[in-house]
Amino acid sequence: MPAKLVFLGRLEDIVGTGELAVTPGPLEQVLTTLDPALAVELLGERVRMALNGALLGDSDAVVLAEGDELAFLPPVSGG
Amino acid sequence: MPAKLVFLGRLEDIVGTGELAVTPGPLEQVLTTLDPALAVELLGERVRMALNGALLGDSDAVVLAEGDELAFLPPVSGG
Amino acid sequence: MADVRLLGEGFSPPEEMAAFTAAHPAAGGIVSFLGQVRAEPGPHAVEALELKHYAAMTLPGMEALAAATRARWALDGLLIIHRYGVMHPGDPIVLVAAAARHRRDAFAAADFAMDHLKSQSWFWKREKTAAGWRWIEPRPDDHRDLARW
Amino acid sequence: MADVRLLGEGFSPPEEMAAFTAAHPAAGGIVSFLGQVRAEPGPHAVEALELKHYAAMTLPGMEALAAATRARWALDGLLIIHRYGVMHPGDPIVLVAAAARHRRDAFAAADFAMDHLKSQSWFWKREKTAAGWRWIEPRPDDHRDLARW
Repeated sequence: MPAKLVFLGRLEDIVGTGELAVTPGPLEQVLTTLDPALAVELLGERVRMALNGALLGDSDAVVLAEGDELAFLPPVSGG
Repeated sequence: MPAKLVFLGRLEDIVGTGELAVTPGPLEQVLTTLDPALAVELLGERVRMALNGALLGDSDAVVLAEGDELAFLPPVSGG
Repeated sequence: MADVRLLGEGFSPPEEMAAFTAAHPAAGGIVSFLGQVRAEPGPHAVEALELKHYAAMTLPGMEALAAATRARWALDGLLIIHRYGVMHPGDPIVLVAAAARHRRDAFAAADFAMDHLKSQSWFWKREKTAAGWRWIEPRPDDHRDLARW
Repeated sequence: MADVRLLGEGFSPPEEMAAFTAAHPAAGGIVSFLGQVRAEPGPHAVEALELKHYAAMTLPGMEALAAATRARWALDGLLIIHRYGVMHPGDPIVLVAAAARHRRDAFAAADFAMDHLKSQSWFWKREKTAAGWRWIEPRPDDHRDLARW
Protein backbone atom coordinates (compact mmCIF):
# COMPACT_ATOMS: atom_id res chain seq x y z
CA MET A 1 0.00 0.00 0.00
CA PRO A 2 1.48 3.33 -1.07
CA ALA A 3 1.63 6.61 0.83
CA LYS A 4 0.07 9.76 -0.57
CA LEU A 5 1.33 13.27 -1.16
CA VAL A 6 -1.31 16.04 -1.28
CA PHE A 7 -0.65 19.41 -2.89
CA LEU A 8 -2.79 22.36 -1.88
CA GLY A 9 -3.40 25.77 -3.43
CA ARG A 10 -0.93 26.88 -6.08
CA LEU A 11 1.18 23.78 -5.44
CA GLU A 12 -1.48 21.70 -7.15
CA ASP A 13 -1.03 23.79 -10.30
CA ILE A 14 2.75 23.52 -10.13
CA VAL A 15 2.73 19.76 -9.64
CA GLY A 16 -0.07 19.31 -12.13
CA THR A 17 -2.09 17.09 -9.82
CA GLY A 18 -3.63 17.37 -6.37
CA GLU A 19 -2.48 13.95 -5.17
CA LEU A 20 0.37 11.62 -5.87
CA ALA A 21 0.79 8.01 -4.72
CA VAL A 22 4.39 7.36 -3.60
CA THR A 23 6.40 4.53 -2.16
CA PRO A 24 6.62 4.82 1.65
CA GLY A 25 9.94 5.79 3.20
CA PRO A 26 11.86 8.81 4.48
CA LEU A 27 10.66 12.08 2.92
CA GLU A 28 14.10 12.89 1.49
CA GLN A 29 14.02 9.64 -0.41
CA VAL A 30 10.42 10.16 -1.58
CA LEU A 31 11.28 13.61 -2.93
CA THR A 32 14.15 12.28 -5.05
CA THR A 33 11.52 10.63 -7.24
CA LEU A 34 10.07 14.07 -8.10
CA ASP A 35 11.30 16.78 -10.44
CA PRO A 36 14.13 18.53 -8.50
CA ALA A 37 12.67 22.01 -9.15
CA LEU A 38 9.40 20.79 -7.70
CA ALA A 39 11.08 19.31 -4.63
CA VAL A 40 12.73 22.67 -3.95
CA GLU A 41 9.34 24.35 -4.21
CA LEU A 42 7.76 21.88 -1.77
CA LEU A 43 10.49 22.43 0.80
CA GLY A 44 10.23 26.24 0.57
CA GLU A 45 10.15 27.97 3.95
CA ARG A 46 6.59 29.23 3.42
CA VAL A 47 5.26 25.74 2.74
CA ARG A 48 4.12 23.83 5.81
CA MET A 49 3.49 20.10 6.04
CA ALA A 50 0.79 18.05 7.71
CA LEU A 51 0.92 14.31 8.26
CA ASN A 52 -2.48 12.67 8.35
CA GLY A 53 -4.10 16.01 9.15
CA ALA A 54 -1.66 17.04 11.90
CA LEU A 55 0.63 19.98 11.28
CA LEU A 56 4.34 19.18 11.51
CA GLY A 57 7.01 21.30 13.15
CA ASP A 58 9.81 22.62 10.96
CA SER A 59 12.38 20.23 12.28
CA ASP A 60 10.32 17.05 12.39
CA ALA A 61 11.97 14.24 10.44
CA VAL A 62 9.29 12.72 8.23
CA VAL A 63 9.15 9.04 7.38
CA LEU A 64 6.09 7.96 5.42
CA ALA A 65 4.45 4.66 6.37
CA GLU A 66 1.97 2.77 4.23
CA GLY A 67 -1.33 4.68 3.96
CA ASP A 68 0.14 7.91 5.31
CA GLU A 69 -1.05 11.16 3.80
CA LEU A 70 1.46 14.02 3.69
CA ALA A 71 0.05 17.42 2.71
CA PHE A 72 2.03 20.42 1.47
CA LEU A 73 0.33 23.63 2.57
CA PRO A 74 1.30 26.96 1.03
CA PRO A 75 0.25 30.20 2.79
CA VAL A 76 -3.49 30.33 3.20
CA SER A 77 -5.81 33.01 1.84
CA GLY A 78 -9.33 32.37 2.96
CA GLY A 79 -12.62 34.23 3.25
CA MET B 1 -50.19 81.94 21.19
CA PRO B 2 -48.74 79.93 24.09
CA ALA B 3 -45.36 78.24 24.34
CA LYS B 4 -45.06 74.51 24.99
CA LEU B 5 -43.13 72.45 27.52
CA VAL B 6 -42.34 68.82 26.51
CA PHE B 7 -41.48 66.16 29.09
CA LEU B 8 -39.59 63.07 27.95
CA GLY B 9 -38.99 59.67 29.51
CA ARG B 10 -39.75 59.35 33.20
CA LEU B 11 -40.45 63.10 33.40
CA GLU B 12 -43.70 62.51 31.51
CA ASP B 13 -44.80 60.11 34.27
CA ILE B 14 -43.81 62.57 36.99
CA VAL B 15 -45.61 65.50 35.37
CA GLY B 16 -48.54 63.34 34.40
CA THR B 17 -48.57 64.62 30.83
CA GLY B 18 -46.13 64.74 27.90
CA GLU B 19 -46.86 68.34 26.95
CA LEU B 20 -47.98 71.48 28.71
CA ALA B 21 -49.06 74.79 27.16
CA VAL B 22 -47.60 77.73 29.10
CA THR B 23 -47.59 81.51 28.87
CA PRO B 24 -44.40 82.75 27.13
CA GLY B 25 -41.76 84.48 29.21
CA PRO B 26 -38.50 83.80 31.08
CA LEU B 27 -38.17 80.16 32.13
CA GLU B 28 -37.88 81.05 35.82
CA GLN B 29 -41.25 82.75 35.62
CA VAL B 30 -42.80 79.87 33.65
CA LEU B 31 -41.64 77.36 36.26
CA THR B 32 -43.30 79.28 39.12
CA THR B 33 -46.64 78.20 37.66
CA LEU B 34 -45.73 74.52 38.21
CA ASP B 35 -45.66 72.40 41.36
CA PRO B 36 -42.39 73.43 43.13
CA ALA B 37 -41.28 69.78 43.58
CA LEU B 38 -41.72 69.27 39.85
CA ALA B 39 -39.78 72.43 39.01
CA VAL B 40 -36.86 71.14 41.10
CA GLU B 41 -37.00 67.85 39.22
CA LEU B 42 -36.96 69.58 35.83
CA LEU B 43 -33.93 71.66 36.77
CA GLY B 44 -31.99 68.63 38.04
CA GLU B 45 -28.40 68.45 36.82
CA ARG B 46 -29.03 65.29 34.78
CA VAL B 47 -31.92 66.85 32.88
CA ARG B 48 -30.95 68.68 29.71
CA MET B 49 -33.08 71.14 27.79
CA ALA B 50 -33.67 71.67 24.07
CA LEU B 51 -35.36 74.71 22.59
CA ASN B 52 -37.16 73.99 19.31
CA GLY B 53 -35.06 70.87 18.83
CA ALA B 54 -31.67 72.47 19.61
CA LEU B 55 -29.85 71.40 22.75
CA LEU B 56 -29.14 74.23 25.20
CA GLY B 57 -25.94 74.80 27.14
CA ASP B 58 -26.11 74.67 30.94
CA SER B 59 -25.74 78.39 31.36
CA ASP B 60 -28.07 79.54 28.61
CA ALA B 61 -30.76 81.90 29.90
CA VAL B 62 -34.06 80.72 28.47
CA VAL B 63 -36.87 83.07 27.52
CA LEU B 64 -39.81 81.42 25.82
CA ALA B 65 -41.42 83.24 22.89
CA GLU B 66 -44.83 82.45 21.45
CA GLY B 67 -44.84 79.07 19.73
CA ASP B 68 -41.52 77.98 21.27
CA GLU B 69 -41.14 74.34 22.31
CA LEU B 70 -38.91 73.65 25.30
CA ALA B 71 -38.11 69.97 25.93
CA PHE B 72 -36.82 68.49 29.20
CA LEU B 73 -34.58 65.51 28.44
CA PRO B 74 -33.60 63.05 31.19
CA PRO B 75 -30.65 60.68 30.58
CA VAL B 76 -31.24 58.56 27.50
CA SER B 77 -31.36 54.76 27.42
CA GLY B 78 -31.79 53.59 23.84
CA GLY B 79 -31.38 50.42 21.84
CA MET C 1 -25.97 57.48 1.14
CA ALA C 2 -27.16 56.15 4.44
CA ASP C 3 -30.58 54.61 4.94
CA VAL C 4 -31.82 55.84 8.33
CA ARG C 5 -35.27 55.01 9.63
CA LEU C 6 -37.18 55.56 12.87
CA LEU C 7 -40.08 53.11 12.86
CA GLY C 8 -43.23 52.86 14.93
CA GLU C 9 -44.05 49.44 13.50
CA GLY C 10 -42.22 46.12 13.46
CA PHE C 11 -39.78 45.22 10.69
CA SER C 12 -38.06 42.09 9.37
CA PRO C 13 -34.28 42.11 9.91
CA PRO C 14 -33.64 39.26 7.42
CA GLU C 15 -35.60 41.08 4.71
CA GLU C 16 -33.80 44.32 5.45
CA MET C 17 -30.43 42.54 5.35
CA ALA C 18 -31.28 40.85 2.05
CA ALA C 19 -32.23 44.20 0.50
CA PHE C 20 -29.17 45.97 1.93
CA THR C 21 -26.82 43.24 0.71
CA ALA C 22 -28.36 43.29 -2.76
CA ALA C 23 -27.98 47.09 -2.87
CA HIS C 24 -24.21 46.88 -2.26
CA PRO C 25 -22.77 44.27 -4.62
CA ALA C 26 -19.33 45.90 -4.65
CA ALA C 27 -18.89 45.56 -0.89
CA GLY C 28 -16.74 42.62 0.10
CA GLY C 29 -18.03 42.59 3.66
CA ILE C 30 -21.17 43.51 5.53
CA VAL C 31 -21.31 43.70 9.32
CA SER C 32 -24.65 43.90 11.06
CA PHE C 33 -25.88 44.30 14.60
CA LEU C 34 -29.38 43.25 15.54
CA GLY C 35 -30.75 44.14 18.95
CA GLN C 36 -33.92 42.40 19.99
CA VAL C 37 -36.13 42.25 23.08
CA ARG C 38 -34.78 39.37 25.19
CA ALA C 39 -37.11 36.45 25.71
CA GLU C 40 -36.22 34.99 29.10
CA PRO C 41 -38.15 32.88 31.56
CA GLY C 42 -38.33 33.68 35.26
CA PRO C 43 -39.71 36.32 37.62
CA HIS C 44 -37.59 39.13 36.14
CA ALA C 45 -38.65 38.35 32.58
CA VAL C 46 -39.41 41.41 30.46
CA GLU C 47 -42.99 41.18 29.22
CA ALA C 48 -42.86 44.35 27.20
CA LEU C 49 -40.49 47.19 26.43
CA GLU C 50 -41.37 50.70 25.36
CA LEU C 51 -39.08 53.16 23.66
CA LYS C 52 -40.10 56.80 23.55
CA HIS C 53 -38.53 59.26 21.15
CA TYR C 54 -38.74 63.00 20.65
CA ALA C 55 -39.84 63.92 17.16
CA ALA C 56 -37.86 67.15 17.06
CA MET C 57 -34.55 65.48 17.83
CA THR C 58 -34.43 61.69 17.57
CA LEU C 59 -34.43 61.13 13.81
CA PRO C 60 -32.27 64.22 13.13
CA GLY C 61 -29.80 62.84 15.69
CA MET C 62 -29.75 59.44 14.00
CA GLU C 63 -29.11 61.12 10.66
CA ALA C 64 -26.24 63.12 12.12
CA LEU C 65 -24.79 59.92 13.57
CA ALA C 66 -25.04 58.23 10.17
CA ALA C 67 -23.24 61.16 8.55
CA ALA C 68 -20.49 61.06 11.18
CA THR C 69 -20.09 57.30 10.72
CA ARG C 70 -19.86 57.61 6.95
CA ALA C 71 -17.34 60.43 7.26
CA ARG C 72 -15.08 58.38 9.52
CA TRP C 73 -14.90 55.09 7.61
CA ALA C 74 -14.84 54.17 3.93
CA LEU C 75 -18.25 52.59 3.52
CA ASP C 76 -20.27 51.48 0.54
CA GLY C 77 -23.46 51.75 2.52
CA LEU C 78 -24.90 52.21 5.98
CA LEU C 79 -28.27 51.15 7.35
CA ILE C 80 -29.70 52.30 10.69
CA ILE C 81 -33.21 51.23 11.67
CA HIS C 82 -34.52 51.93 15.18
CA ARG C 83 -37.94 51.16 16.62
CA TYR C 84 -40.00 53.22 18.99
CA GLY C 85 -43.25 52.24 20.70
CA VAL C 86 -44.17 49.11 22.60
CA MET C 87 -42.31 45.88 21.77
CA HIS C 88 -42.45 42.32 23.03
CA PRO C 89 -39.88 39.53 23.55
CA GLY C 90 -38.34 38.52 20.25
CA ASP C 91 -39.20 41.80 18.52
CA PRO C 92 -36.32 43.58 16.79
CA ILE C 93 -35.39 46.95 18.33
CA VAL C 94 -32.45 48.11 16.29
CA LEU C 95 -30.63 47.00 13.17
CA VAL C 96 -27.35 48.55 12.04
CA ALA C 97 -25.49 47.34 8.97
CA ALA C 98 -22.31 48.63 7.36
CA ALA C 99 -21.09 47.54 3.94
CA ALA C 100 -17.46 48.14 3.07
CA ARG C 101 -14.69 47.05 0.82
CA HIS C 102 -12.56 46.25 3.86
CA ARG C 103 -13.80 44.13 6.74
CA ARG C 104 -12.17 46.29 9.41
CA ASP C 105 -14.09 49.40 8.30
CA ALA C 106 -17.41 47.56 8.35
CA PHE C 107 -16.83 46.21 11.87
CA ALA C 108 -15.68 49.55 13.28
CA ALA C 109 -18.51 51.53 11.67
CA ALA C 110 -21.24 49.20 12.97
CA ASP C 111 -19.67 49.13 16.42
CA PHE C 112 -19.31 52.94 16.54
CA ALA C 113 -22.88 53.51 15.37
CA MET C 114 -24.25 51.09 17.98
CA ASP C 115 -22.27 52.63 20.85
CA HIS C 116 -23.65 56.04 19.96
CA LEU C 117 -27.19 54.83 19.38
CA LYS C 118 -27.11 53.23 22.81
CA SER C 119 -25.81 56.12 24.81
CA GLN C 120 -26.18 59.31 22.80
CA SER C 121 -29.43 58.96 20.90
CA TRP C 122 -32.67 60.48 22.08
CA PHE C 123 -34.51 57.39 23.26
CA TRP C 124 -36.02 56.64 26.65
CA LYS C 125 -36.75 53.06 27.56
CA ARG C 126 -39.05 51.47 30.06
CA GLU C 127 -39.60 47.79 30.70
CA LYS C 128 -42.59 45.91 31.98
CA THR C 129 -41.98 42.92 34.25
CA ALA C 130 -44.25 41.16 36.73
CA ALA C 131 -43.54 44.13 39.03
CA GLY C 132 -44.92 46.64 36.51
CA TRP C 133 -43.37 49.30 34.29
CA ARG C 134 -39.95 50.71 35.18
CA TRP C 135 -37.82 53.37 33.46
CA ILE C 136 -34.34 52.17 32.51
CA GLU C 137 -31.36 54.35 33.38
CA PRO C 138 -28.26 54.30 31.20
CA ARG C 139 -25.70 51.67 32.22
CA PRO C 140 -22.13 52.71 33.16
CA ASP C 141 -21.04 50.29 30.41
CA ASP C 142 -22.70 52.46 27.81
CA HIS C 143 -20.54 55.44 28.72
CA ARG C 144 -17.44 53.29 28.88
CA ASP C 145 -18.22 51.99 25.38
CA LEU C 146 -18.51 55.54 24.11
CA ALA C 147 -15.17 56.55 25.57
CA ARG C 148 -13.45 54.11 23.22
CA TRP C 149 -13.91 56.33 20.17
CA MET D 1 -23.10 24.91 20.90
CA ALA D 2 -21.59 26.29 17.74
CA ASP D 3 -23.01 25.62 14.28
CA VAL D 4 -20.02 25.18 11.98
CA ARG D 5 -20.41 24.27 8.33
CA LEU D 6 -18.11 23.91 5.34
CA LEU D 7 -20.31 24.03 2.25
CA GLY D 8 -19.68 23.14 -1.38
CA GLU D 9 -22.98 24.68 -2.46
CA GLY D 10 -24.46 28.17 -2.18
CA PHE D 11 -26.46 29.25 0.85
CA SER D 12 -28.84 32.07 1.75
CA PRO D 13 -27.42 34.42 4.41
CA PRO D 14 -30.82 36.02 5.22
CA GLU D 15 -32.37 32.60 5.78
CA GLU D 16 -29.44 31.51 7.92
CA MET D 17 -29.65 34.72 9.96
CA ALA D 18 -33.40 34.31 10.45
CA ALA D 19 -32.91 30.76 11.73
CA PHE D 20 -29.98 31.73 13.95
CA THR D 21 -31.88 34.67 15.45
CA ALA D 22 -34.93 32.50 16.10
CA ALA D 23 -32.72 29.91 17.80
CA HIS D 24 -31.37 32.45 20.32
CA PRO D 25 -34.33 34.38 21.73
CA ALA D 26 -32.51 35.17 24.99
CA ALA D 27 -29.68 36.99 23.22
CA GLY D 28 -30.04 40.73 23.31
CA GLY D 29 -27.63 41.25 20.44
CA ILE D 30 -26.50 39.44 17.33
CA VAL D 31 -23.51 40.54 15.28
CA SER D 32 -22.92 39.08 11.85
CA PHE D 33 -20.29 39.32 9.17
CA LEU D 34 -21.11 38.40 5.61
CA GLY D 35 -18.32 38.15 3.06
CA GLN D 36 -19.37 38.00 -0.56
CA VAL D 37 -17.66 37.92 -3.95
CA ARG D 38 -17.35 41.56 -5.01
CA ALA D 39 -19.25 42.56 -8.13
CA GLU D 40 -17.25 45.33 -9.73
CA PRO D 41 -17.11 46.69 -13.25
CA GLY D 42 -13.84 47.31 -15.06
CA PRO D 43 -10.85 45.42 -16.45
CA HIS D 44 -9.81 44.04 -13.04
CA ALA D 45 -13.29 42.72 -12.25
CA VAL D 46 -13.34 39.30 -10.66
CA GLU D 47 -15.37 36.96 -12.86
CA ALA D 48 -15.06 33.97 -10.56
CA LEU D 49 -13.38 32.98 -7.34
CA GLU D 50 -12.40 29.51 -6.22
CA LEU D 51 -11.69 28.42 -2.69
CA LYS D 52 -9.94 25.13 -2.14
CA HIS D 53 -9.97 23.38 1.19
CA TYR D 54 -8.22 20.32 2.60
CA ALA D 55 -10.69 17.77 3.94
CA ALA D 56 -8.34 16.49 6.64
CA MET D 57 -7.84 19.91 8.21
CA THR D 58 -10.21 22.67 7.10
CA LEU D 59 -13.42 21.75 8.90
CA PRO D 60 -11.59 20.48 12.01
CA GLY D 61 -9.74 23.81 12.09
CA MET D 62 -13.01 25.75 11.82
CA GLU D 63 -14.45 23.72 14.68
CA ALA D 64 -11.39 24.42 16.83
CA LEU D 65 -11.75 28.13 16.05
CA ALA D 66 -15.41 28.02 17.07
CA ALA D 67 -14.50 26.33 20.35
CA ALA D 68 -11.80 28.93 21.04
CA THR D 69 -14.22 31.76 20.28
CA ARG D 70 -16.89 30.33 22.57
CA ALA D 71 -14.37 29.82 25.34
CA ARG D 72 -13.21 33.43 25.16
CA TRP D 73 -16.55 35.29 25.15
CA ALA D 74 -19.90 34.70 26.82
CA LEU D 75 -22.03 33.74 23.86
CA ASP D 76 -25.52 32.32 23.49
CA GLY D 77 -24.66 30.98 20.07
CA LEU D 78 -22.09 31.04 17.29
CA LEU D 79 -22.55 30.35 13.58
CA ILE D 80 -19.70 29.85 11.12
CA ILE D 81 -20.48 28.96 7.51
CA HIS D 82 -17.72 28.93 4.89
CA ARG D 83 -17.99 28.07 1.22
CA TYR D 84 -15.50 26.20 -0.90
CA GLY D 85 -15.59 25.65 -4.66
CA VAL D 86 -16.19 28.09 -7.49
CA MET D 87 -18.22 31.22 -6.73
CA HIS D 88 -19.34 34.22 -8.76
CA PRO D 89 -19.89 37.93 -8.03
CA GLY D 90 -22.61 38.40 -5.45
CA ASP D 91 -22.25 34.86 -4.05
CA PRO D 92 -21.81 34.60 -0.29
CA ILE D 93 -18.41 33.21 0.79
CA VAL D 94 -18.53 33.33 4.55
CA LEU D 95 -21.10 34.09 7.23
CA VAL D 96 -20.19 34.43 10.90
CA ALA D 97 -22.77 35.33 13.53
CA ALA D 98 -22.43 35.65 17.29
CA ALA D 99 -25.38 35.96 19.66
CA ALA D 100 -24.74 37.30 23.14
CA ARG D 101 -26.38 38.92 26.08
CA HIS D 102 -23.93 41.80 25.83
CA ARG D 103 -23.28 43.66 22.61
CA ARG D 104 -19.53 43.98 23.21
CA ASP D 105 -19.09 40.18 23.41
CA ALA D 106 -20.98 39.63 20.17
CA PHE D 107 -18.90 42.21 18.29
CA ALA D 108 -15.59 40.89 19.60
CA ALA D 109 -16.43 37.25 18.95
CA ALA D 110 -17.49 37.83 15.34
CA ASP D 111 -14.45 40.02 14.71
CA PHE D 112 -12.08 37.46 16.26
CA ALA D 113 -13.58 34.57 14.31
CA MET D 114 -13.32 36.48 11.03
CA ASP D 115 -9.70 37.50 11.58
CA HIS D 116 -8.79 33.88 12.19
CA LEU D 117 -10.86 32.53 9.33
CA LYS D 118 -9.11 34.99 7.03
CA SER D 119 -5.57 34.30 8.00
CA GLN D 120 -5.39 31.03 9.89
CA SER D 121 -7.91 28.74 8.26
CA TRP D 122 -6.98 26.19 5.67
CA PHE D 123 -8.34 27.80 2.53
CA TRP D 124 -6.58 28.69 -0.68
CA LYS D 125 -8.13 31.23 -2.99
CA ARG D 126 -7.76 31.96 -6.65
CA GLU D 127 -9.51 34.58 -8.71
CA LYS D 128 -10.41 34.71 -12.35
CA THR D 129 -10.22 38.07 -14.11
CA ALA D 130 -9.95 38.94 -17.79
CA ALA D 131 -6.25 37.97 -17.42
CA GLY D 132 -7.10 34.43 -16.29
CA TRP D 133 -6.85 32.59 -12.96
CA ARG D 134 -4.43 33.83 -10.31
CA TRP D 135 -3.69 32.49 -6.81
CA ILE D 136 -4.18 35.04 -4.04
CA GLU D 137 -1.46 35.46 -1.45
CA PRO D 138 -2.35 36.51 2.09
CA ARG D 139 -2.40 40.28 2.60
CA PRO D 140 -0.12 41.90 5.21
CA ASP D 141 -3.35 43.36 6.67
CA ASP D 142 -4.55 39.86 7.52
CA HIS D 143 -1.56 39.24 9.75
CA ARG D 144 -1.86 42.68 11.31
CA ASP D 145 -5.50 41.93 12.10
CA LEU D 146 -4.52 38.72 13.80
CA ALA D 147 -1.92 40.40 15.97
CA ARG D 148 -4.71 42.38 17.66
CA TRP D 149 -5.91 39.39 19.70
